[in-house]
Amino acid sequence: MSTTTAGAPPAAVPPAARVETPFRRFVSEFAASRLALFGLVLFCIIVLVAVLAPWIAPQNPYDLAQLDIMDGRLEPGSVGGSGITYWLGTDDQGRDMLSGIMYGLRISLTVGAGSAILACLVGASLGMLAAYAGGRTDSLIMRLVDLQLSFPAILAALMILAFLGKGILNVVIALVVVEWAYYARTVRGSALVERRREYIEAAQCLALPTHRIIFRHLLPNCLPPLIVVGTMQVARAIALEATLSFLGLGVPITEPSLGLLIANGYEYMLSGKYWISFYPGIALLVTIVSINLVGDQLRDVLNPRLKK
Amino acid sequence: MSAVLEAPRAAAQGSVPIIELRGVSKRFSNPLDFAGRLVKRLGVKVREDVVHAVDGVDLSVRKGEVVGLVGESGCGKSTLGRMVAGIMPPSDGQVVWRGQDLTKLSGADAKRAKLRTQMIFQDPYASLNPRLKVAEIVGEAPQYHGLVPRGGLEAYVDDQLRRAGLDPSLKRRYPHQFSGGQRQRIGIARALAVQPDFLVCDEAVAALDVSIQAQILNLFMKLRRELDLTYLFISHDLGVVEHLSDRVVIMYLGRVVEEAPSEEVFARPNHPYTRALLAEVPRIEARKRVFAGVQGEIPSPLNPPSGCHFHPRCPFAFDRCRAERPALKQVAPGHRSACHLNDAA
Amino acid sequence: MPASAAPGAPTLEVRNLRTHFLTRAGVVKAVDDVSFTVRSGKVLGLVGESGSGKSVTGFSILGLVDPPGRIVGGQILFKGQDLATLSEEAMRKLRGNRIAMIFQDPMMTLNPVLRIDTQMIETVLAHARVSREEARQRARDALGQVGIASPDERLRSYPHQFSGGMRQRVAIAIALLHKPDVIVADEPTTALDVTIQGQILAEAQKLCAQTGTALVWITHDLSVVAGLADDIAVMYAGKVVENGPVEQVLDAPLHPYTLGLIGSVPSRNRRGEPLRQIPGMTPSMLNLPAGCAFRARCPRAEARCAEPPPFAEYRPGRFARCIHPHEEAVAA
Amino acid sequence: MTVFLLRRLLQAAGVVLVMSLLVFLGVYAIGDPIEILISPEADQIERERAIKALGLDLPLWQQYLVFLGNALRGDLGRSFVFNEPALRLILDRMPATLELAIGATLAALIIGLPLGLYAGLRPSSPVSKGILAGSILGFSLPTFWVGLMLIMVFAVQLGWLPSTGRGETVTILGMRWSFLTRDGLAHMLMPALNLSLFKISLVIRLTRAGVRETMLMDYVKFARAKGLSPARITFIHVFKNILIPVVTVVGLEFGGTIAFSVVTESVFAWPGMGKLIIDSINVLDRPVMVAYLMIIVLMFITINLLVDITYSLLDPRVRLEGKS
Amino acid sequence: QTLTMGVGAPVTSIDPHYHQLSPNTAVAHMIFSGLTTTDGHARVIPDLAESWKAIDATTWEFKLRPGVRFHNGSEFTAEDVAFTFARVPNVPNSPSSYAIYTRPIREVQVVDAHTLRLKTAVPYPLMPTDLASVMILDRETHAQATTEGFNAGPMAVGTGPFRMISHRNGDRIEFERSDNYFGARPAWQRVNYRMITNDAARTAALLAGDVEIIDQVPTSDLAKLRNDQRLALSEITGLRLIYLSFDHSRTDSSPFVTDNDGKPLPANPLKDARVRRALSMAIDRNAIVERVMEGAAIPAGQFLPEGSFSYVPDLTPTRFDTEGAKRLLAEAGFPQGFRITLHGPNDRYPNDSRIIQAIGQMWTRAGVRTAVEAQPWTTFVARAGRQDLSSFLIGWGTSSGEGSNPLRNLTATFDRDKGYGASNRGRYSNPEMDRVLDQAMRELDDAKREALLQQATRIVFEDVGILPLHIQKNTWAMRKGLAHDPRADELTRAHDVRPASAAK
Ligand SMILES: Nc1ncnc2c1ncn2[C@@H]1O[C@H](COP(=O)(O)OP(=O)(O)OP(=O)(O)O)[C@@H](O)[C@H]1O
Ligand SMILES: Nc1ncnc2c1ncn2[C@@H]1O[C@H](COP(=O)(O)OP(=O)(O)OP(=O)(O)O)[C@@H](O)[C@H]1O
Ligand SMILES: [Mg+2]
Ligand SMILES: [Mg+2]
Repeated sequence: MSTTTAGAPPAAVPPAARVETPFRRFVSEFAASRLALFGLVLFCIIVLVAVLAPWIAPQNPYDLAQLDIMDGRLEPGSVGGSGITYWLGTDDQGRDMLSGIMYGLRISLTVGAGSAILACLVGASLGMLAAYAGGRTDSLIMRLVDLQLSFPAILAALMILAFLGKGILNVVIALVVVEWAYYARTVRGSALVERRREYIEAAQCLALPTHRIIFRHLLPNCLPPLIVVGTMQVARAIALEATLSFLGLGVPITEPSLGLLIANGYEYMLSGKYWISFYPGIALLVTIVSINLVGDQLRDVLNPRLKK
Repeated sequence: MSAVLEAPRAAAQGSVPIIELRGVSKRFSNPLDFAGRLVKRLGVKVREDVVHAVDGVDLSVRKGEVVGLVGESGCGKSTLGRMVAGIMPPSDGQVVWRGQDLTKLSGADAKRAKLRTQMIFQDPYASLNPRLKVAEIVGEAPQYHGLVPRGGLEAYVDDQLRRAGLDPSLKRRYPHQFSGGQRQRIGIARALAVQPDFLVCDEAVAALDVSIQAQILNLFMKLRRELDLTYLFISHDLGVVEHLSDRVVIMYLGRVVEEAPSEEVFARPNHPYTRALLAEVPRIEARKRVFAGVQGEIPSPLNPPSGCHFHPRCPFAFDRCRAERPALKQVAPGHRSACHLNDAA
Repeated sequence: MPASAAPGAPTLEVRNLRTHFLTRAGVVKAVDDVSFTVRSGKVLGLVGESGSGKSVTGFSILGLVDPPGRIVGGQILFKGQDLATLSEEAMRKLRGNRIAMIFQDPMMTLNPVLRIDTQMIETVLAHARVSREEARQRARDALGQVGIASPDERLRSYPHQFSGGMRQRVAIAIALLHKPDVIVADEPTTALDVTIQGQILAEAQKLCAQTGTALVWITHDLSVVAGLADDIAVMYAGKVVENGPVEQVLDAPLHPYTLGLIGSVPSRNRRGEPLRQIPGMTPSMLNLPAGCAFRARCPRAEARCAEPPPFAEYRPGRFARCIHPHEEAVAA
Repeated sequence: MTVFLLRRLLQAAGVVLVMSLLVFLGVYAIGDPIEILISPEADQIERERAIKALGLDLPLWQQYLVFLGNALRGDLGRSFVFNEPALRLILDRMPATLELAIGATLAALIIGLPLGLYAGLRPSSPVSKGILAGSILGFSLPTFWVGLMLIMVFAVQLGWLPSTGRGETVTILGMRWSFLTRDGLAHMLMPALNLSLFKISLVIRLTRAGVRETMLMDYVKFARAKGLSPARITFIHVFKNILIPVVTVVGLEFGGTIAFSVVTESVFAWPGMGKLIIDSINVLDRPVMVAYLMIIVLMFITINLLVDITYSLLDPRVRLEGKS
Repeated sequence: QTLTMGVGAPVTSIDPHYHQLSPNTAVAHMIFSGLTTTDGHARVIPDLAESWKAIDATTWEFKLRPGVRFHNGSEFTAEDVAFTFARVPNVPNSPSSYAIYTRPIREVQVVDAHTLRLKTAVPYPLMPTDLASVMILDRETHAQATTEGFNAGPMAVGTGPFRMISHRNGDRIEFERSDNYFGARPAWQRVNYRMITNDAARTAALLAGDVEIIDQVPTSDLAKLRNDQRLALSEITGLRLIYLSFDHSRTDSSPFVTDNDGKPLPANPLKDARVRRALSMAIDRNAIVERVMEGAAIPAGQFLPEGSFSYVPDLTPTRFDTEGAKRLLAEAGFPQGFRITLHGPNDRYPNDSRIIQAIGQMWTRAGVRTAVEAQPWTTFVARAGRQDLSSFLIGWGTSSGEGSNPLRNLTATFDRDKGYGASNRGRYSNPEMDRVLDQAMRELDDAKREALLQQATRIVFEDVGILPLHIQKNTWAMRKGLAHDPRADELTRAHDVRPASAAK
């Protein structure tokens, strides 16, 4: 036994074929659900369609000069005055629904992602600040969060939009205002937990400066719940924007989002011109479902509690 | 073999304390908010919750010494360790590092003092940042503090890993790919990388299996010899402490109740709590013994008993114990104990 | 008193138990050929390192292995009846009644939202046709039995109002409600402080002696086993590698792993001297090498060790799974 | 408990004050009610008279102080449009919204809990996967669109249910409720279902997640080790634990439901508070808007308080004195 | 015997003098009566007054109908009229009071129980027209009446064909036939008057059979409802003109008009009548009427439809001519056109936001690159009223059915003291027109007055002071078996509905 007293030999390497990064592990766990993978693929296609809309859409539905009301409310598959075929029909302005949906996706996704990113930035910073500063700062921020969370999003957004007026930017602002609190609460929650972890103490012990501890050690470990909240909030923001547009406060009518397309077509529902709101509705549904599918799986994969 | 051991201890006798705690206390409180104060003003009984995690502790550790800190859960061992390591300021008292008050040191000096004291943590899972590679975990601080020349970091990290008994080829991996023992070695390499001379080991082996525990304990001893390190070794495992320490400090509910050289404590425990503790420790040598158990529960630090904290569980308690806090008094050379029985005798 | 001298048939006999987990990554042979016997009033200490399969063995006895785990072989003979073949309903009737279990973490074993009395009375009513009042009376008695003062008041409390030690005692009281023949205790003192551990061990000892319950005490702490158990079974990588009376195994183990384990206990070493350590790490349960799983860390290892060693009785009452067993006294 | 209540009271007062200011400013900024309210035939003199009559000629801060002073006396102003106390108008409409929201919440619990329980207990069965997929759908469908589809199918195509409006009512405690009459219930069915769609999904997911997490807990295993029947484990040990998050979230969501009924009420022409507020926004009936928002805020504070108290009743670990 | 109606606009008050709003007026017509009233084509006809005449330039005499009783049995006399006129200006908090109709009256002389003389300061030819809006209350019953009293029911006592039984604010009002009514007996014993503001919901309610008649049929549903065998429609050309208003207030650059590079223009092109005419020519009104309004409107060239008092027969809608518009623009100095933002509400008039988009398309084709911005009425109308906009769509309903009303309100020069131009949001001003209008307003002779009003109208529209688009048609849909007399003034009243078999 005396051989071992010379100090432990270098510990054996655990058998692992390739270096497993947290990212790779995450990818493989995510891919475990076929439904989620399907959602992801679907979402990617949707994003692609939205991004490429100006190149692949048959018409620019936002250019009034390209529309002709004489082509209004044509059935799917009709051929319009200028000879183009409206595969999904047209709305009351003679707007090609297919193009309208592609561009509408652009708006909806921009609004959803834009508001989610901005809200995340604002919320995460405030949440981090609350968790790290503690005391009065913390309680002030958290009271603000409570206030925001207890106030119904839809009402708050209605008020803000009534105040700011229409426009994509204003919708984004309104959504940021109603959503930041979710991020703040999430980040604060996980930061408070992570903060007490020993690796943070170790970093303090190594005399690393506070900002480095926050941004290099604390923040990355608070990200998973944030990502989950983020995806869910993108879906929520898209739905909320649609509802706001439906209630008449949202994006401008000449640049309709999916929600506004639905709202426009809503009036034609009873008269049998279903396509004006049905197809955008389906597009909206598929988008939100795909995001939620992805978010759902993220929640499972990133939730440490379900892991043993 | 024992010669290896005696040398540093001899050196330890005369030298100045590397760290000294003077009447150090730590209180955690949750101050009443406005509503609370208002209600209190109205005469309703509300109490501010104050935890006296550490209550007036004096302790000095000399260079090259291994001091074992023993006590039951929640008695304030970790808190004390954190204050020694400089990551938590004391509420009262002074932490003196090589003759300088840590709290009064200025930026650069404070940083240097902080770096010279490092901590090894209990939980090998929580003490490593899961999002950094091993090389980053070990190399971050030396690089940040400029302890290694530019370009020399790779080799430096390799050295640290090798010294902690890890294969440097593993440094591109993430913590979750290691076993508990290996992680503990990473933690040790991280601490050693900033060239400390004092290590606070907070339950550093408690989470490990016996066979792995032996490996890590051996590593500690090896490093002590090689790097002339001083240790504050916190543990609730008396066996480990007995094996490793030169001096043992026993805490109960935030206070030091006994302090003596290792052999002395195990041979002639003075404080009733120490005696109970020693009696309860299962020993592999003691076969089919009859357990008895110290009576009573460990009191809450929120609401500690008056006088001597141990009196509700002490079979020898008398009136004075309930009223007066016993002071830590010398009962033999180098052996101090806080018990009124010593006065009575 | 040697175990073989105990009168009567063993209360519980585990024979070649195999419990495997069919995970996506592969088959985890968490328990792979485990055998031991416990007699009435005796304590068997089941020791081993983390992940060696101790808990799974315990759960297998109670039929509580969750999918993807499954008992794939062997027998669990409880008073001659094979539990492994019993229906779920029949098993449920035994659980908490004839066979009880105590868990490691007292903070987690009691349902936080139910009062102690609810949790105790439901256990009584699950197996006995008695009135609620009588059930409460039994619960009260059980609490008194484990040394809890003012049981009436305590019955109306919620678990969070108890300290860890108290909760563990409540758990023991629940296990005792039907005076079971076997109690499987899965590291019940690991999470507790030394002085409180002493209290629990004292309780356990007393009860075993009084009621004649056979006790399977799972732990990784050899010192606890030394003080408490009559027999000891040492597990390594899902297998029992050594089995026998406590004194003999601890004084002169047959298996090199047992030897290494005892050697690495600090108090078995000279103060200040390096500890004897077992080199290397515990192997992953996912891809265990064929043959002796310990051979990579074994000082006695040789080519023959690549063959699976038999679990054989090398001395009377002492079994080991090693092809070159020899008693090696542990230096003090 | 006293501290807790007092703290809540203080917080509530603060919140109400801040909200009143925000709401007042916000509502003020939206537009000029005179333009909307006044008859187009009115000439300039008549306009000036109306501005004065409605107190809109005062500077904003004075208007706010007047409002605050009246509010302290329980008077939230008179509706410009109806010339009735705004508070009375809203309270008059409240039962309609309340019964809708309660109906939706009950529906969510009655439908969501069993489904979630099943999905949580058998996570890998195809039915559970179907339930989960369905819940995603419930999350994703825009309320207004579903509402219209419901009307199309059940009222117009099938003619089973009345399309819109509130049916017969019965007066209890001076308030009109429709859930006690057959006709009233028939009218309520679709809007309540529409409103509950999102909540059903929410309850399913909460329950499922809760069950899955709880089933992994040691105490469930311990309960099994005690030999309890699966039914008792599920319905006592697991259920009581998942009830805590479910009650909390559903309770907190209740406020959201009341707010979200704005959409449902306008689709189903349900004469509740939500429709009142939308109509009031359309005519800039400031007193009603402000009063509505104040009432909503108060309602939220109350709901939060009730949720906290319920929470502490359900979860013995929570003491209300506990620090926030 | 019971009629269930679904109306699109909420009734806000039962008090007939509180808030002037057409749904309120409709309900007031069912409960109360005025001295005069209007028929379906907005012509003034007798109601509580049997006849009236101007006995001198500043005195009107009204002969009241005898034997009329209020719902509660109390008798109707001239005192009640005097009482009513006294109450009208004094309704507390009224945001939009009826005082504008009684203000010209200097003095009320009760000659006898059924004769009344009204003195005015200046000749006031519109007196009988204006009084159609003032509902007469009972002096005994209503002495202490408050708006809440009306809403709650006890005060809702009038001389009209129906008594109010219950009122659920924002939801429904229930009526019962009054046996005291002096006019033709309504066909319905009970009326359930439900407010369903959402268009689709209202149509759905009719389709589902929950209501028997609805008003404000959404244009999108017209085609379907017309083809539905179970349903019948009634329709009439209304009195609401939808028009575009231009910024006349600025001579320098107007906020939403820029050159093609987006830079402000030095002068406001909208001040140039040629530009305005060009913009008018660029609009295909028939396309809007057919495609956007789905036939529920007629193209307009002036305020009122044919057959109205002061209609100008030869003032036809501007002919659609894109090329002509381009030529005119070039003539005005804009051969390349310019850029403009057209504003409009999105929740006020049928298809309002669709119309402005369609106009946007048309103007853009004529070389004026047009952006379109639709806003909720609340925000929009405030901006329009502040002269924040350059061009916007808005509407005007001439409930009185004669031309002086829009001329005074929309196109007369803004003048606080005269009370003219109150709704002239573009601040159009034409002294010539003002002069003719003043003359007309003092002319008691109907024929002469009509000629003057026609002259003023011609001036406005030849100058394109405002740009008329179309006049809406009012439509009602009902189950087969009902007949409805449609009203040009958009009011939906139960006594206009009867079983189809019953003779009028
Ligand atoms: N940040 C904190 N806030 C409030 N109380 C604290 C905090 N840290 C520690 N305490 C309290 O101080 C007391 C001492 O804690 P400490 O962690 O030092 O004990 P310990 O002896 O290390 O226990 P263990 O053996 O369980 O690690 C405990 O009662 C603990 O609850
Ligand atoms: N649900 C499961 N799925 C897959 N593998 C499992 C599962 N449960 C246990 N195992 C594996 O079975 C082996 C034995 O586990 P077990 O819990 O019995 O160990 P133990 O000896 O009780 O360890 P400890 O001392 O840590 O409690 C481990 O390797 C573990 O990874
Ligand atoms: Mg500790
Ligand atoms: Mg275990």
